[in-house]
Amino acid sequence: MSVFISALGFGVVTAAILAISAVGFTLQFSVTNVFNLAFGSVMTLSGFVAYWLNQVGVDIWLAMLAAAICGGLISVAINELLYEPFIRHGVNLFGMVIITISVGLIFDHGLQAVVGPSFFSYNAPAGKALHFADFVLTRQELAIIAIAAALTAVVQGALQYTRLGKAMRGLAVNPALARACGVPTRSVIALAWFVSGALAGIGGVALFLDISTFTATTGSEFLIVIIAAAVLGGVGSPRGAVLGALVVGVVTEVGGAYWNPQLKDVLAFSVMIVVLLVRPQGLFAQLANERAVAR
Amino acid sequence: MSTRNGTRLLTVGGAVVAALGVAAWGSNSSAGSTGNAQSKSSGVKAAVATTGSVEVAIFHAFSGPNAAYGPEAGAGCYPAERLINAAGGILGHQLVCTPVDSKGDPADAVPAANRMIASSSNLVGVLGGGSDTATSVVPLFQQAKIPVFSTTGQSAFDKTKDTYFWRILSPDAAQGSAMAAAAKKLGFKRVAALFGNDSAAQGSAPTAVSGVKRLRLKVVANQTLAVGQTSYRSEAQAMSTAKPQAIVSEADPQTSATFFSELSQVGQVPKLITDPVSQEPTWRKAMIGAIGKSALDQRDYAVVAYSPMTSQAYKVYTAALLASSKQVSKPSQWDADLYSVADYDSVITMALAMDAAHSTKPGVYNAYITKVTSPAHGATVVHTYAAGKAALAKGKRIQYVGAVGPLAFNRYHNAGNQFAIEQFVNGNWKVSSVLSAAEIRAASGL
Amino acid sequence: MSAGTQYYIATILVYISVNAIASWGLDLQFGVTGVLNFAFILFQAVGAYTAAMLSLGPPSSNGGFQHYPFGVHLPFPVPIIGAMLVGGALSGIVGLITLRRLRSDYQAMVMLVVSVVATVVIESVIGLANGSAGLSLIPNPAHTISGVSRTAQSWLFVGICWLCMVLVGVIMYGLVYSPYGRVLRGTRENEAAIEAMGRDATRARMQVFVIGGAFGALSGALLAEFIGAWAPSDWLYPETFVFFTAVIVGGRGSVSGVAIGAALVCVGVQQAVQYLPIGSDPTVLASLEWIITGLLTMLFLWMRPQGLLPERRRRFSIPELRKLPAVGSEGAVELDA
Amino acid sequence: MPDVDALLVVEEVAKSFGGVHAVDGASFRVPRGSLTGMIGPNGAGKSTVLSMIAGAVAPDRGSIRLDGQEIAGLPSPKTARRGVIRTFQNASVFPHMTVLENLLLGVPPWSGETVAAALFRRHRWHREEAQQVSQARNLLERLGISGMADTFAGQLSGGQKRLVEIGRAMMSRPKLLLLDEPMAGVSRTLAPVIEALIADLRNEGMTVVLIEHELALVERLCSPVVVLAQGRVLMQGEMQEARANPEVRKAYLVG
Repeated sequence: MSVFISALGFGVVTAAILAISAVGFTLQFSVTNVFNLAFGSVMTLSGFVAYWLNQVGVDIWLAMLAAAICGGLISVAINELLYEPFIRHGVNLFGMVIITISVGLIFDHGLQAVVGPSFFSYNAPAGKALHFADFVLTRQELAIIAIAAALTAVVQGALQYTRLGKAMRGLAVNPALARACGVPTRSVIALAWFVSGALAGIGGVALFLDISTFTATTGSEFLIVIIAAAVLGGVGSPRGAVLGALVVGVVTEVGGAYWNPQLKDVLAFSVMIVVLLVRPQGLFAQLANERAVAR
Repeated sequence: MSTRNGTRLLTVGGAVVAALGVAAWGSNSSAGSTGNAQSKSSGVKAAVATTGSVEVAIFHAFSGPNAAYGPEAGAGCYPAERLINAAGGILGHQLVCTPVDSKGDPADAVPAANRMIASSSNLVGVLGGGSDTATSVVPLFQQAKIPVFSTTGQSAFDKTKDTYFWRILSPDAAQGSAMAAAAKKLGFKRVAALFGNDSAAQGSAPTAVSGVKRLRLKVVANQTLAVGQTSYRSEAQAMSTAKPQAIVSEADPQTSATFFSELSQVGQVPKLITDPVSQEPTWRKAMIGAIGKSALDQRDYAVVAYSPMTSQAYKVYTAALLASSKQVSKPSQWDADLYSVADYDSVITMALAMDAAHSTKPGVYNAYITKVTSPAHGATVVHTYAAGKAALAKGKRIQYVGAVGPLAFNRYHNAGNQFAIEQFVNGNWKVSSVLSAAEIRAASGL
Repeated sequence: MSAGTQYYIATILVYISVNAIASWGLDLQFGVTGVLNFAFILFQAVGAYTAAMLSLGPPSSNGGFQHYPFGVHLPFPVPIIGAMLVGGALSGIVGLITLRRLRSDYQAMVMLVVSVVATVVIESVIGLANGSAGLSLIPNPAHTISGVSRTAQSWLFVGICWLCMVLVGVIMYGLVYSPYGRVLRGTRENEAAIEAMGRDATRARMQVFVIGGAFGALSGALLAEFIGAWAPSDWLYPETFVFFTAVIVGGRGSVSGVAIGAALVCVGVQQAVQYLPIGSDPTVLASLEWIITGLLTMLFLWMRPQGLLPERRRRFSIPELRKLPAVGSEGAVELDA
Repeated sequence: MPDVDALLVVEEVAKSFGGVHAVDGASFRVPRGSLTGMIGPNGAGKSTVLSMIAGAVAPDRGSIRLDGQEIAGLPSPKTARRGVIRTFQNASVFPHMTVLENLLLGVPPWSGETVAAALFRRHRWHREEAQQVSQARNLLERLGISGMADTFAGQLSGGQKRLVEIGRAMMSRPKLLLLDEPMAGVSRTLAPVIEALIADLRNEGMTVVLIEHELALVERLCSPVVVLAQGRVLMQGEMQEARANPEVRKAYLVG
């Protein structure tokens, strides 16, 4: 039992990091319909901004805030300077997926050319481990869980209850109608990119704190797991992304505790594929349902 | 094709060239700004090397997951280059070290090796082929008749028939046995094994585990880590529950750091019995980030090739290394790195063999490598290139005893080494005890 | 010409043919039929491993330093044919799981995940294919021919590769420039419409999945036999993207274009970067390769989305009709959208 | 009208999407050789009925019989092979293929479309294809767009695309042709051309089902008409009867 409980605790930590990032990924996708595979690079880049600040003595949580702003700005810039022009140029959705991969590669390797292929870590002690029955978590991990819970609640609440959130949802379901109803499309889309990038920034710093060392490609490597969580929940549904993150996080850690830990990611990915086969739209997808992405 | 199409093609072609140009410019400025370009002095490739120079290639991964291999070998090659040229070069030729990126995978390494062989007419030797690529590239150097000094630990080369293959350090299997012997010698009863699933770590894992069992110590946990995962919490929890006194371990920097940072969160990090990887600066940097410097230095026992780091050859090497800051970024980080030291000895050995053979032709001097390293009656023992060159000039037979110690190549061109347990004390690695051949035999059963 | 130069040229030629074969496999799936197969590199890997095990001796041979389930030491060309069969079959299984039920964007993501999963499994389960150390000492069929020089053997292997390339090229021409190819392109262009005309789009995708997978496996088999080793670091998932770039640069759906694209992108960029006069930090060069690959993709999608040699427009000439004056169509004056 | 020779018999078909009954037990018959109009207010379920007949949407219940054979629930390609060919509300062509190739894809699936035939029986399908190409050219001539045979279909105007789409359907010599608002997105100059084409098809004896908004057009072309409202068939009969029917008037006013 104790193995299960502690694994569950670890699963929640992983899920928290996943949830922050997966909500960012899926929110932006639902509003703009761009499957942004450069998301992991935004995480890395913001994570490095936090690293540089941390190096000159800025507290890591403050650096995380800076990373959020930075991630948001990078994200908006990518959209305005690259994606939007390409969409206007008539590149279809498949083409856009390939463009986002290109952007991710350029970012990752550009960064690598600057920082080298070396390892980096934040200067931030994890704090003493706290024991709650069989749960063992550090202060840092508790903080990450709290941040994740707060952020996902805020995003969900904003989508549900604010005018801007409603405009965003409207844009996600039916762009033409939303535009006709006077939704300021351009600024809402820009906001979606900003929020998505900010979440990428926070998720990136949280990830790097958690794994303690990182390189110029760590974010992109983690992206696959984020996508698994988002797809599992039903791409386009922030609530689904949280649920997907929980499933992936808990399945990997609990599965790893009882089965071959080397294959725990395989377990999570298999769950994702099986769920998709049974429920092709994902676990939790009202928004996604409405817009099957075809050519 | 119509003219119009032709023009379009030209436009696109021009654009591609422009893109390449932009990219080149971008990378140029970035390389300049970081200031850690590998070697400004050695120029690009053989094409730029001065006529009359001979070239030793550093054929290792400079990118990808094993990107530390390249700079590590460079830290051996450049000091050797400096000392050899300071002694007037080899038979009047200057020696040049040239980095070539193998990228750490066979499919990229093979064309890179072939391009290197084809494009440099004065290539006389190769440092390279780590565990990631040795089996695919060593045959190419064999065909090209170019001596290759490899740091691979694969047992595939234990009884190789490749006459141009040379290996100074013991294979991974011996390393594993030595780690088991160290656990016994240090008096641990409850031992855990923790190895990455990468090729380098998997070379020593089986013999380490079997050695611990053979020495009748209790294996309380035997874990293999899938490298590059974002967390190993479950594994760390299981390790903590098993309560080992010591963990026998080899894994890459990132994997080790992630695991041990998580282990330190759930419980105590026990003593560590590690391999030469733990003397690499990248590993130390990552692990210090994970569990802190003092914790690491208190716990870590590195089982490495026994080299009297107080020896004359070693002192000459470190002095040359520290003077090579132009080619080697932060040279002091490598001064105890066993692979760097072995690569230094490799280059000096090649140079002395050329002198002994009176030829820089790889096909000729290869046969002289054993002649300048093996102990022989009446041979002058030398510890530096300059001394060896002088002795050879006087027509004497020499035995080069390098920074790693004597290089006793067997008929399979494997030298093998003694092992020692080292600890990091006051900013330096110190030998705490030497493992005897009998102790290692007890672990390996051979 | 020195032996070294000959080996180098032979290597380049082998890599061109191998990459052309692989890029054609992806082109059939992505360029012609419109399937985003982000797991393509996996099928090259499957072919390489299969060919390796079919041509290696039993695991205990060579001192037993590597682990794999079996080695049967079959003569050329059995390992290559076996690789194609296994690659095609596995491709079919993956296709069955993903193509039938999933939305096209989910398909792409699931493929990406499948590629990652495969790498993790191969690295973790050492007994499958010797973990991350990979398989080595894979015999090169040309080296078994005695009585000729090593250079001659190299050229012989180049010949084998180019023969395979020509065969695959002929098959590609046959498939793409035929009524069958028309159905594939229809599937790419408009799935609902092609199904309304009585063609089964899912079946078409399945077929190209199997055929493309077999081509990918063939390329892997040849590559593994040439380099004598095959490891997970050879087929990390971003490598698939290089083939996508080759197809986009060459011209989606264009058989000759994609061959040119493969030569330029998969071989040319890598080689060219090594000769760039920009200092010699190899890490920067490796990064540069990826940056150029990414830039090329974006550049082409922006400036020339149809690629260097665009997909050929099929014209059906009828001699008598050519003489008729062009019929001015009333539609030409139409103003609607 | 139980006595007429019905090519298509639709009985009690129903389909709901997420709890909304798009079609709720519709029954009607399409007499052989007729041009049956299908009208009804927006959201009446006309396109859903058409999609069910064409196999693109599987009905929740009910039966669809073509020549006495059940086709309900057959997937789209199989339905098409039985001779039921449809067009789409948005003219649906293969944009990066030439007009001629678009027409060639109208030919029912034939021997040249298998992997084996593509590779090994080139001679045979070359000959067959030549015949089909000449048929397609004749058809283009008739449609008045023969000059555009080698143009990419994606470059055509909306009306021309519609011509190509109908032409593609004609190439297949369907038993039953389903036209979903063929006038949508067509300019005023081309509308009469398409109307004349549809009239010709009827006169040649093809069985056609036509969904159309403009009642005047339906009146000129169709007999009988089927009136749908809220997923049910209000009536089937002649257009005059429909105009006189109070229920139909009410439905249109409500709609």
